[in-house]
Parts: sequence; structure tokens; C-alpha cells
Amino acid sequence: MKLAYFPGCSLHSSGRDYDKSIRMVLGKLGVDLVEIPDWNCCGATSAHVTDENLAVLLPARNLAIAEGMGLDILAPCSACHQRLVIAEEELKKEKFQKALKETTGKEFAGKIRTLGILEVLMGKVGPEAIEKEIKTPLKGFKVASYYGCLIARIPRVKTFDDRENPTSMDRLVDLTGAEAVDWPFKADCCGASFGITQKPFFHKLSGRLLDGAGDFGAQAIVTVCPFCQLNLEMAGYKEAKETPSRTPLPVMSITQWLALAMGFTAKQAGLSSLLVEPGRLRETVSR
Amino acid sequence: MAEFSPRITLFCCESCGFPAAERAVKQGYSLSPECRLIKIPCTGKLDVLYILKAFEAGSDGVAIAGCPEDACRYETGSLRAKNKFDKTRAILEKIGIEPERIKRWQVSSSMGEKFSRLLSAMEEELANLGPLFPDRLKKRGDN
Amino acid sequence: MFPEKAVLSAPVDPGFLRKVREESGEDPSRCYQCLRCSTGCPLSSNMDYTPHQVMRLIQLGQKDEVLGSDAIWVCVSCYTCSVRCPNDINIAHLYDTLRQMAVREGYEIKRSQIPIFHREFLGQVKYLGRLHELMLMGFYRLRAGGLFDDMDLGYDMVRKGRLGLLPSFPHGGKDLKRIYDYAGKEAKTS
Amino acid sequence: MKQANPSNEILISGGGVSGMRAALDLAETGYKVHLVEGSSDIGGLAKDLEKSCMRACCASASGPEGQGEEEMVRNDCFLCTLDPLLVEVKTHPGITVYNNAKIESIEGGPGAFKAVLSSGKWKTELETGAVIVATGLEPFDASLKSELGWGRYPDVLTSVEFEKLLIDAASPGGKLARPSDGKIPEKIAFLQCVGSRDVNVGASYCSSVCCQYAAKEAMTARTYSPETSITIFYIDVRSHGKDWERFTDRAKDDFGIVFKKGLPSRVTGTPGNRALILRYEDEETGEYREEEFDLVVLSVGLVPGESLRETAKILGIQLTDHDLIKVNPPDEINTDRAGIFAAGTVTGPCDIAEATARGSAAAAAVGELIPEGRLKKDEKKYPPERDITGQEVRMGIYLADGLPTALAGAARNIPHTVHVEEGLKPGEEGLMTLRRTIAKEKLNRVLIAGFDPDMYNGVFREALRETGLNPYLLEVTALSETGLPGPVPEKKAVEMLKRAAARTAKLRPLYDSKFPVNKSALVVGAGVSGLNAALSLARQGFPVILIEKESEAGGRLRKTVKTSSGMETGPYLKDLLKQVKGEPRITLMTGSTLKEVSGVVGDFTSAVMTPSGEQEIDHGVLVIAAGASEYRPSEYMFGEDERVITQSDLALKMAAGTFPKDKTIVMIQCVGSRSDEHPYCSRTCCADAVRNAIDLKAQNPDRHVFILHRDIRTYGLAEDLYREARDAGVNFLRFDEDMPPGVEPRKDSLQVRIYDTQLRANIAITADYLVLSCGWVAGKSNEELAGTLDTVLDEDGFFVPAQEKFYPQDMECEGMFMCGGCIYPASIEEAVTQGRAAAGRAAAILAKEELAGPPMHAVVDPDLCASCLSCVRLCPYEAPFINDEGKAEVLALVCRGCGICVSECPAKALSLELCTDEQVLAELEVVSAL
Ligand SMILES: Cc1cc2nc3c(=O)[nH]c(=O)nc-3n(C[C@H](O)[C@H](O)[C@H](O)COP(=O)(O)OP(=O)(O)OC[C@H]3O[C@@H](n4cnc5c(N)ncnc54)[C@H](O)[C@@H]3O)c2cc1C
Ligand SMILES: Cc1cc2nc3c(=O)[nH]c(=O)nc-3n(C[C@H](O)[C@H](O)[C@H](O)COP(=O)(O)OP(=O)(O)OC[C@H]3O[C@@H](n4cnc5c(N)ncnc54)[C@H](O)[C@@H]3O)c2cc1C
Ligand code: SF4
Ligand code: SF4
Ligand code: SF4
Ligand code: SF4
Ligand code: SF4
Ligand code: SF4
Ligand code: SF4
Ligand code: SF4
Repeated sequence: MKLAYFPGCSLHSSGRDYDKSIRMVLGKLGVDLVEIPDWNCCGATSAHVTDENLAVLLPARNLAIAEGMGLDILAPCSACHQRLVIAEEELKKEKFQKALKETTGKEFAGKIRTLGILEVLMGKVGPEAIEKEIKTPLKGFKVASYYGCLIARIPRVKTFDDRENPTSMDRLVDLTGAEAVDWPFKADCCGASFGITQKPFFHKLSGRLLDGAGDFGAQAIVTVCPFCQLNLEMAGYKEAKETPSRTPLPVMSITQWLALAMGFTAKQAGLSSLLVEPGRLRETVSR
Repeated sequence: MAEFSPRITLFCCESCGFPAAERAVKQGYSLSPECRLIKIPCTGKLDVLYILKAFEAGSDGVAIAGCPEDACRYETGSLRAKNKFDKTRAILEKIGIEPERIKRWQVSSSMGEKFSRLLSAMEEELANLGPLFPDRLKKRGDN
Repeated sequence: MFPEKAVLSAPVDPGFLRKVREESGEDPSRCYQCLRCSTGCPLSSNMDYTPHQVMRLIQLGQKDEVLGSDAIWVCVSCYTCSVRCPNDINIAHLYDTLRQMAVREGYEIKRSQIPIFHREFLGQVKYLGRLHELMLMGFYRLRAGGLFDDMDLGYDMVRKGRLGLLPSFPHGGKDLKRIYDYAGKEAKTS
Repeated sequence: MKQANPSNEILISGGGVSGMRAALDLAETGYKVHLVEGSSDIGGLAKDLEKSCMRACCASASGPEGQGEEEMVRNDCFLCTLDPLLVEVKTHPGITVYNNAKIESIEGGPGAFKAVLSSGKWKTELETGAVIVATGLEPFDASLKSELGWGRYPDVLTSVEFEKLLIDAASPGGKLARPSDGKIPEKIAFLQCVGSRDVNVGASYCSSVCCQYAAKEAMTARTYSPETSITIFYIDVRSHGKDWERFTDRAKDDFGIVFKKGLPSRVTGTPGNRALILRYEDEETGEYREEEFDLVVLSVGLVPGESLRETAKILGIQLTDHDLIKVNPPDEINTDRAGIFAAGTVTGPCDIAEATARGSAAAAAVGELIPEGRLKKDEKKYPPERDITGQEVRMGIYLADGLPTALAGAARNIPHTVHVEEGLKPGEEGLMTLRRTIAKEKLNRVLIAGFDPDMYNGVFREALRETGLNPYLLEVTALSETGLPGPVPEKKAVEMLKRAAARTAKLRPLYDSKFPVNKSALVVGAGVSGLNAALSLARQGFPVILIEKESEAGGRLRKTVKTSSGMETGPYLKDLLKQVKGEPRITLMTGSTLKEVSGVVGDFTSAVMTPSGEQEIDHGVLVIAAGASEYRPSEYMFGEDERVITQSDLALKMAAGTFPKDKTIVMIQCVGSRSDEHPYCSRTCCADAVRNAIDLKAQNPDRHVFILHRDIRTYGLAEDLYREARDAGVNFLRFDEDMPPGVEPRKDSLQVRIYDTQLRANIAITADYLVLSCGWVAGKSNEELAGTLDTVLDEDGFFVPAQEKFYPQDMECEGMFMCGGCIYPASIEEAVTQGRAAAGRAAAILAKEELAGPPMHAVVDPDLCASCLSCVRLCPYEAPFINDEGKAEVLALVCRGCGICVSECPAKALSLELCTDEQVLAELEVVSAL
């Protein structure tokens, strides 16, 4: 299987380990990733809150390039994914088709789709193929899958997983031998877009998630979005700095978790660059 | 002695007296367990004998609850009941029972409130009069 | 007999409702006040007007109350309200429009940091085609103040290799400039 | 076109309440009915309900305080349980029920369809004259709203599942227990409108019943578990049916159920399912709170299922945008394919009463289509009657399911008792037990305790006949003094049992007297419902006399411009009157009123006052369609300021083109409704207001229209209108009952002030017109009519059905029916259906050749009669006469059973069956022993 890959800006910096683990895991599973040449930032939250046209045209350019490659897109970052999917919808309108052509000379006919990492793993690759690759089952761990608010919650678009109670990542976690805890905040907002500008709100939202996961017995959180991952880490990190008695939950990307289960080392999976060290887990896998 | 709760037998006609009692209960009035409702098609059916039997059965009072005279379902029934009522009162007086122990009410089916008011007043009056057969009262308590 | 609370007068010019409808493509007049948006909103208790109240105010044509509200800036765009609205009002998207209108029409913005951040972000994308997180944080701090807020965190991240020090080369070529020009032109005409 | 020789077999698909009602009415009328039910048993949604009644009296039954110190005997009123109906359908000789079956195909036309029925195991073909579709709607699939946690958390239930929980709680030794851990829930929350009024998922219409059933379930839950507190979260409280407003008020005031505006949009679980968290807005302060509940009930709506789409395809009938069966308003029965009719919720959600009405109306529609199809009924064969003369009393006592064993102990000690049976269930199973034991023990008196006699006498008497026992050797008792449901102290229950047994032992065999049926009808009131009732009866082949007190027919329709669904009423009425005039079987008498009615079902005689003097009319049935009137307000300066008008004034003005197009209008809802004086909802005024608002906006989209309301009650499909009005930009503002809007007249405007409960702010509106949505008040002549008919009215002056849910068109007195606004406010569509439904019910009587007279009448023992003539003189009805032998004799069909003659007979030669002196004295004897 071949997919056009849209890493998005954060997978090139704070989300590097996510990027690495995606390439490792998908490589093992026989998925070829071809990075979209000369891709540009999708504009994320900033575009859609301030300018309707930017919000469509910035991702549209990427869609058009990928369509030229004849490949569906994998966009692991939830923000990118959402913007690309919404752009797909908006590009059905003549106004935007014209604008895309006018500004970039490119066209988009809607022949390809944008996929998230869970859709690729559970929908395209499938659980059987993944199960075969599990080498080091992560038994005895309770993990909270955190989907974030953006992945499934795209209004008026039929999404891969249930909007309010997604389960694909939980099934993935179960495949790794760990136990996915059913917790209610799976798809709640972590406040990522306020991570920088509105700290109090950000801490309110992510604090609730961390507490919630803990209450339901999780020992770690796994995510699909680099923003979510970083934000939950930052929140836990800050909390631990302020209250040293608290041990924050480690937060990592689902593909890092999968990589561990598939037999990659902790170092290969990028555990060392996590802000919050996954103590016991590290010991388990580096045996 | 525990509070005396008078035993009352109520002869209620099907069209007015009985529905009025029903409505009283629906409106939240609670009937004392010592009240007995005997349903008859019309108070015109009432026999003097029934009333006397009711006293004999240990009632401290008897009430006849029928339709207002001008609205009797069977036209003259309520009026006939008045006849019997007067007759019985006369008999009671003769044998030395207080005539206050028998009442005749004219209530239409919607008069739940009036029904409960009349019954409460009667209970109070009978409580003041005291039991008709004091010696039977004890047996009742044991029951 | 009435509690003394703000008195709003009605009717006012219905032009506001029409404009909001046209620009956003959403129809707030559909709202029947079920409150699902507000009870699901993670930040409703921090808002001066909750989402259903904003719908009501738009219906009543209360432009100043809406565009001058803090609420539209407190919203984190989580789309919870949008997907739960039984009348299919994409509230989060409607809020995008409201924020754009508020900026355009010069309403006082109580949380000015937010538009500064977005301006910085989009500015970078315009010139570089992609975003450089460290640079964004730096520039944003400079404009919004509080430069050293997150510095120890930033240091840890750099140390752990989570933030690149050097920006990448520009991407997207001339396309991006044209996209921005187009958007700028469109914004002026609306 | 219709076949020359139409089939008298009728096919009904769907055995819910509407299908069952249609089946019974048709079978009674003489058709052969095939009832095809897709599931394993008939009854539909209603059979799974713990209770279905929503009257204020209900649940008064117990009430949360019901549990006293004393051991209480639960004494349920079974008035609203489906069982008698189920038994009637299953045992009716004219009805064949096919379970687990479906219609597979259909061809042909009215009068001669060919249908193929099939189940997994068999296939059969039959000819049918007409088809009725009554396949119902389905409860919304709650998993489609995953944020509410159904299927994820064990203590999130749908209302359908909660009914089951209530049934369990009601069973002996049962309690209200939540599924996760069996704990009695301390706090329960209901979430309304789940899968209704939602354009994204489920139905965009309002399901019409869920507000009310939620109140019902909540109240019932409180009776089983008084320590449980209950909150209902809603958008609008839609208590729009008869007595529903009072019912809801009782829920609030007497049962302490809390109603909160605004829906929590998700249910959040806690570790170990300890509790469920809901987040809501405090209406007063605007604060957002999180509260823990032990159980959450989702009030799921009624939505069309796959099966309805399939059925429509097979039958070749159209569906609407909502995927409901398409009808042509105001008609709710005729589909677009001739000979195929719809009944029940398939044309739009409704409660049991309306579904029943639609069932009867569908039966009438069949009767109109193929009146010649009726058969002479097959006489049911009974075993020869057992002669019990001279036998000793052998009494069997049967105790309803759920009564304590202590009662059985007492029963065994009652003299003459040879058999005691506990745990009698109301359905077929119970009847089998009854029949079996009567035969086995050779019982000759039967006492059944714990059932409502009015409801159950019929069913149980039938069972007696089937065993060869005279049906009048039966007594049914409800065990409480007033016969009302509710807890009864055990001691009292034992006493009631003994008293009833004393009466039972003295019962004697009785025989009905047969008489021919007068096959014509008298309809009172020529409004839309009366006109439709008359037309339907005439088309079914029965002569009708239609009397109208005004000089013109048409009723309120003459003052109405449009129905809320948008139909012009003028042309409709004109057409309707034309049809009536063209129908030779209908005699319309205007300027006429009903003065007196005498006689019994099948043989009434009425005195009608006509402009040319009093006239006597003989008829077999009577239909009352007397309508209602509009409330004339004294509020809001009505009558003082000409800018204050009513909703009907507005409609008339707009239709006449005299209403200015540029003015700002404020409408105020619930004027004269839902008040202390009129504590009911007038049902139609919300839809009317919304309709007018849409029309105002259509005239000029830029004008301002404000509707100030307490709840918007556009129930059912009228929700579409509400949405349309919002789309058109009509402003809806909600006020609290305690804080009504204020109006201040200015020279050039009206200043309206309202405290909007959503913004929690005052809003000052400058308006040009104030339009009042005036409610309904009962017709002035109801009081008089009720007197004439010897019937009672409800507290609000409307007529009362014999049984609210399953006999909504029947009056207490057999042979008398009613329809339309005289029962309760109804839309024109509902009034039309009810008119037809009354005709359907009435036809079931008119189609019969003869009826049996009432057994409760006086009889003379000629040996004792002294021929004193007292009885002849005193009987108000001239029933007794002196016969050829010189003895008194009573005309059974004339005697009304008042008993006056009996008590006056000096020779005690008279007695009144079923209330004999022996019985009364025996009962008093029991009391004497206490
Ligand atoms: C939780 C809940 C509580 C309620 N409480 C009340 C209440 O207290 N009072 C009240 O008045 N109303 C109440 N209702 C509403 C009430 O249930 C309905 O009004 C009523 O059942 C409608 O009857 P119906 O005959 O139209 O349809 P249904 O009762 O739905 O019957 C339809 C029948 O058709 C059968 N069927 C379906 N498809 C086919 C097919 N293709 N072929 C053959 N048969 C088929 C079904 O199996 C079913 O038996 C409640 C509803 C719910 C969901
Ligand atoms: C205030 C109000 C406003 C309404 N507005 C609308 C609207 O805008 N749109 C809409 O769709 N529906 C409206 N309706 C509803 C609609 O009018 C009713 O649903 C419908 O008219 C009811 O029909 P009916 O036959 O039961 O009664 P009516 O139409 O009232 O007819 C009853 C008839 O019986 C006659 N009558 C009464 N007593 C006797 C007697 N003792 N003897 C002989 N004749 C008698 C009366 O004169 C009258 O002709 C409104 C109703 C009311 C009360
Ligand atoms: S989000 Fe993804 S969206 Fe796109 S800017 Fe990057 S990181 Fe880019
Ligand atoms: S999108 Fe904004 S308004 Fe809507 S729920 Fe999220 S934060 Fe609240
Ligand atoms: S969810 Fe939609 S309909 Fe409900 S209050 Fe919010 S905006 Fe209005
Ligand atoms: S009182 Fe009777 S009719 Fe009412 S709910 Fe109870 S059982 Fe049903
Ligand atoms: S408003 Fe309508 S749909 Fe909603 S709960 Fe009430 S009756 Fe059901
Ligand atoms: S306006 Fe009429 S229909 Fe609406 S709630 Fe009030 S009384 Fe009911
Ligand atoms: S019972 Fe009444 S109606 Fe019958 S004959 Fe006697 S007095 Fe007449
Ligand atoms: S009152 Fe009695 S005794 Fe007199 S005629 Fe009638 S039946 Fe005979």
C-alpha cells in the first residue's frame, strides 16, 4: 500500500518522534509513505479562526499535489487531518475550485481522500496484520487512549470512528497486549490551541484529562495527535514541577506504543525524548 | 382509651354519592377505615330496613349520599330517599337513639370537596356523641 | 416584578442576523434553546455569554453584545457544540465568522493575545510556507509580553530534541503569496 | 375501481393498539379480519408499558407517601392495562391472528386485493377487500447518540427499558433496582427529546408522547421507591393531551419531580460505574453544575423503522419526507392507494388514545368502502347452561396477581368457599385457569378480587359462559371502599373480600332480554367532527339525523381561515357541506337542540327542539360532537386597546387583506390556558400562533414577529412548522409562569417587557400589535347536554370518555359516543379522525340485528304481589304494569334498575337483580361481625 504522507509542521519539530515511529511501524506493516513534495502548512486553527479563504486554500494546495500523485493522504496530525478533510468538502463549492486554480494553477477533483493514522492502521492495514507483528506484548499495562477533539469531530462529515465514543485506538491498545481503559474523556478537548495564549483555560482542560485518566486507573496515555501529546505532557510536566509529590502520567503517540510492542527498543521508539519519563514501561521493554 | 373513631355506614348512589366519594379520595382525602360505602343504584332503592340493619351492625352513624333532589338520575329517587330518611329518624327518636346519628346528603358527582367536608363534620359530631354501643367498641379494638 | 437585569431592546436592525447567516453559511435562527451546546462546552462557565445565549443574541440582532463579547474568544474550537446541535448549527464555525467580524469592525478584543498569536502564525506560514515552533513562540512572546513564561520548558524541549533550532527553507513558492493576496482581497470586499 | 362483488375479508398489518382496535371494530361490524403481526405476539409497544394512563388521577393510586406503618396491599387499577383488549382480539371469532408473519406482496384493487402472507415457515394467499397498515413506529436506537452512553454504561437506560424495570419493581417482592449493582437509585435523571426534534439523527418531528410518559415513569418510580429523587431535563414540556397538564402539575407538586430546562449533552461515567455525571445550567444563576445520578433514562422518540419503508414498498404507497405514510390532510387515514388505509403512529407519532381513534377511523373507512361486505356474524357457540337450582353454594375465590397470601388465608375461611386461587393474571393465561377450575370444582359462584369491575366484568363473564355457568354468578371487586387503586391496609382488604363474598353467595342466574336494533344514528353538533361522523355513518349505510343548534352548519370552521398545516378551511368546509347535502341518508336539522334522551343502546328515543317545534326521534346510537369555544380574555388590555387582538382576529384580518404589512407583532401564548382558572393546555394555540407568524413573515420577511411563550407545544408533525418559523426569523422568547410579560400602551406603540429566562435579561420590545393566543373553553351547552345524557363532565367542563386510552370515543353509557372539541381541544385533523372513529365505533352497534337488554332490572314475584299499584305509581319510567293475571309485571327493557319500586313495595314482592335485599343485608351482616 502506498500513501501520500503529510507530516505537517509539528511532525518535523516537536512531534519528531511521532514521525519516526509512524515510519517505523508502517514500514513493518508494508505501507509505503511518499512525502508530499513541497507541502505547505495547513494553517491549522489560526487560519480558520481568522480567514475563511486561507483556511480552505492552504490545505487545498496540498490536496491538489497529492491528487496529482494519485494517492490518498495520510495526515497523522489531527489538526492537519481536520483541515484537509474540511477543505475536501469545501472544494466541492465552485467558489473555492476557482480560487484554487486562480492562485496555484492547480485543481482538485475529489478523487483522493485524507486519512488519519487510526483509519490507516485499523481500516486499511487491519487488526490481523498488526497482530502478527506484535513481538513484545505489553501485558499488565492499563492505557488510556486519548483521541482528542479534532479527529472524529468534523461536523457534517461521516468520520471513520464514532464521534463521541471512538474505539479504534482502544482496540489497537488491546492488540498490543495492554488493557485499554474505558474512560469518558477520550474525545474531550485538551485546550491545545490555548496552550500558548490562554494558559488558565489550557490547564483547566488538560488537567481534567490527566486526572480523569488517572481516576480510571490508566498508567499511561496514548495519543494520535502531536499537539495533544505535547500538550498533555507539558501539563503533566508543569504540574510535577509545581507539586513534586505528584507523578504525572507518561503520554506518548500510539505509534510509539505500537513500536514497543512490535519489538523496537525504547530508544528507537523515542521514549528518551519524552518530557515525562515512562519509568516502569521503560524497564519492561528494555529487558 | 384510644381515640374513638366512629363507625359510619354510607349508602351511596351510583351516579352521585359514590363518584363524589371517589373524587374526595382522588383529591387526597383519606377515608377512615371505619367508614363503609355501600353502593346502591339509587338512594331511592334504600330500604328503612337497610338503615336499621346498619345500626345493628355496629354503626355509630349512617349517611345517605345521593344526588341533589332536582338532579336525580332517576328523577324521583332522591325525593323518595328523603321520605325514608324522615321515617327512619322518627323511628330512631322513638327508640331513644339520637336522630343526629343519621344524615342525608345531596352531593353531585363532582362535589368531592363537599363530601369530605360533610364526612369530617359528621365524624366530629359522632365523636362528641360517643359510641352507640360502647360495649361493642371494645371488641372492635381487639379485632 | 422583573428582576433588574440588563435591558435589551428589540427589535433592532435585522441586518446583523442576515450578515452572520450569509458570511458563515450557518443559521443561528434555527436554535431552539435546548442548551446542549452550552452544557457540553468545556469552557461555558468561563464565558460571559454561553453558546445558546449567543444564538439568542444574534436572533435578536444584538450586534454589539455579540461582537464585543469575551465568549467568542474564550471558545477553543473543539467542535463539541457543533456536533451535538440538533439543529445542525456549526457553532464553532459560526464563531470563526464572529471573530473575523469583530476584528474587522474594530471591536475591542478582551483577549488580544489570541489574534496576535494567529497573526504571527499565519505571518510565518506566509513567508516560510511552514511553521517553526520555536520562532513562533519567540515572536509571539515578544508581541504579547511575558517572554520568559515558558523558558524552562522550552529549554527542556530543546535539550530533549523536541524543538528544532533552525527554521527550514521556504516552501510553497509563489502559490502562498497568491493565496494570501486572494484572501486579503476577499476579506476587504466582504 | 371497486369490484362488483367485494370481498368481506379485511387484512390488517400490525397488531398494536391501532391494529387491534380496527380489527375489533371491523369484526364486530361483521367483517372477517386477518390480523398479521410481525412479532411473536400482538400488543405492539403498549404491551410493554407498565401503565399507560396519563390522567391526573393516576398514580394517585399510591403516591410517594403511600407506605404507612401498616402492611399495605397493593391494589392496582388495571384500567389502563392492555390485557382485556388482547383477550378480546385473540378470542373474537371474526379475527384470525397470524403471529411472526408479514405481507409479502399485494395486487389488485379496492374490493378485490390478492395478498400473499408469509412467515419463515409458511406462505398463504388470500383475497381481501381492503388493507389497513398499522405497523407502528419504533423506539429510537439510542446507540446512535453515543455521547449519552447507552450501551456503554449499564445504568443508562432507554425509557422502554425503564418500563421493564418498573414492571419488575411492581412484581411481588420486587423493588426498583439499577442494573449495574441492584442498588435502589437515589437519584434518577430523564433526558428528553432523544432522537426527536433532531435534524441530524432520529426524527426532526416531536414524538409527542415522551414528555408525558417521562412524567408517568417518574411518578411511578417514586411510588415504588419514595426515597428516590427525580429530575427531568427538557427543552419544552409538552403536556398537550387531555388532563396531561394536571398530570404534570401533580408530578411537580405532589411527587416532587424536578423539571429543568436545558439538556445535558452527554452522560459521563465514573470509575466502577459508581454514578453518572450530568452537567447542566442552573436556570436562576446561570451557573454550570455537575451532578451525580444513579440512573439516567433516555426518553427515546418514536421513529419509522426499516420495516415501515419495506411495507410501503410492498404495498405501493407513498411515504413523506419523514418516512411516514403519506396521507392527505386533514384526513389521517386514506393513503394514496385506494383501498389501503393507515392507522396509528404510521402517519405520525401519537399516544395510545389517538392511535386507537385512528384504528376506529380506519375501520370506518373500510365500512365506507365496502358497506355491502358485512356478514351476518357467526353466533358463538356456548356449552348448554348448567342448572344450579337447588344446589348448595360452591364458591370459588380468585385473587389477582400480587395480592398477599394472607388474603388467601382469609378467603379459605369464608363460608361456601370450595376453591381459592392465588396469582390470577389479567390475560389469557388467567382466563384459562379460571375456566379450568370452574369446571373442575363445579363452582356455581365466582368471586374475583383485585380487579376493576367496570373493566373486567365483561371478560370474566364471558369466561363463565364458556364453561356453561350463567355469567351473572360472578362478582368482581377492587378491594378498596371506593374501588380506586392504591394501597389498602391488609385488614381492610380482608374485610372487603368478606363483604364481596357475602354478596356473591346470594347471586342468582340472570338472562339478557334480546331486542332489535334501530339502525339509525343521531349526531349532535355539525362542526367538522360531527359532519365527518355523519358522512361516514351514512356511507356505511346508516341513516343519520344531524342536529345543529346554530342556523348554519360548520361550527368553528366557519371562523377559521387555515389549519396549522396550511390547508384553507373555507374550500374544505364548502366541499364537506356539499357532500353532506348530497348524501340522501343524512338529514341535517339546523336551529335544533337535544332536549331529552331515553331508552338504551340500540333503542333510544330523543326529543329534539326544532324551529318548527319539538320532534321525537328514534335512533340506535348517539354521537355528541358539540365542540368548544374560544376564551375571551380580560388580560393585556384586551377590549380596551384596539391594537390588542386575538389569534383568530389576526388570521381573519390577514385573510381579508386588511392587516398592515409593515408592523411589528408580539404574540403572547397561553392566554386563558394553563392558568389557575383553566389548568389545561389548549393544545392548538401554539401551532396556530406559529402558523400565523409564518404567514406574517411570508407577507414581509423584514417585519418583526416575537412569540412570547412558556413552552412551545408544536407536538408531533407540527414541529416542522416551528422550525419553519425559526428559519423565517420569528423570534421566540420564553417567560416564566410567575413572571408574565408586561404591556404598556403608548400613543404610537405598545411597550412589551419580558424577562427572557434564557438570557436572564429583560427585553423591551416596541410593538405595533399584540396578538393573544387565547385558549379553549368548554362549550356552554355541555353542562346542559350532560344533564340530558345523565353523564358527568370533567373539572374543566369537557366530556369524559368511558376509558381514556382504549375507548376514547365511547361515553360511559353504552351506545353513546363523542368526538372533537367537546372532549378536549383538538386540531382539525384530530377532529376529523375522531368523527370518523366515533362512526366506526357506532357502526359496530348499528350493524347488529339485535342486542341484549340490561339484566339489572326489577322482577315481581307474582305469588307475593298484592296488586297495590305502588310500583305502577312510583316508577319514573312506567315500567311496571298490571298484567292479565292482575299481578304487577315489569317491562325489562324499559326498567332502568333504579330500585325505587322495590323499596316501596309493601309486600316485598319486588326485587332488583344484582342488588337484592338479601345481598345488602348479607354484606351488612359481615360488617356486624367486625
Ligand atoms: C417508552 C414509551 C412509553 C410510552 N408510554 C405511553 C403511555 O403511557 N401512554 C400512551 O398513551 N402512549 C405511550 N406510549 C406511546 C404508545 O406506545 C404508542 O402510541 C402506541 O403503542 C402506538 O400504537 P400503534 O398501534 O400505532 O403501533 P405499535 O404499538 O408500535 O404497534 C405496531 C405493531 O406492528 C407490528 N409490525 C411492525 N412491522 C410489521 C410488519 N411489517 N408486518 C406486521 N407487523 C408489523 C409490530 O410488531 C407491532 O406489534 C409510549 C411509548 C414509549 C416508547
Ligand atoms: C379558539 C380556537 C381557535 C382555533 N383556531 C384554529 C385554527 O386557526 N386552525 C385550526 O386548524 N384549528 C383551529 N381550531 C381548532 C378547530 O376549530 C377545531 O379543531 C374544530 O373546529 C373542532 O371541531 P368540532 O366539530 O369538534 O367542534 P366545532 O367546530 O366547535 O363544532 C361544534 C358544533 O356543535 C354545535 N353545538 C354545540 N352544542 C350543541 C347542542 N347542544 N346541540 C346542537 N348543536 C350543538 C355548535 O354550534 C357547532 O356548530 C381552533 C379552535 C378554537 C377553540
Ligand atoms: S498542524 Fe499540523 S497543521 Fe498543520 S501547521 Fe502543523 S502542524 Fe501545521
Ligand atoms: S467549539 Fe467553542 S463554544 Fe463550542 S464547545 Fe468548543 S469551546 Fe465551547
Ligand atoms: S445545541 Fe443548537 S439548538 Fe441547542 S441551544 Fe445550542 S445552538 Fe441552540
Ligand atoms: S390509575 Fe388506572 S388508569 Fe391510571 S395509571 Fe393507574 S392503572 Fe392506569
Ligand atoms: S418535546 Fe416532544 S420529542 Fe421532546 S420529549 Fe417532549 S414529546 Fe418527546
Ligand atoms: S399556547 Fe396553547 S398550546 Fe401552547 S402551551 Fe399554551 S395552552 Fe398549550
Ligand atoms: S327499578 Fe326503577 S325503573 Fe325499574 S321498575 Fe322499578 S322503579 Fe321503575
Ligand atoms: S308494589 Fe309490590 S305489591 Fe304493589 S303492585 Fe307492585 S309488586 Fe305488587
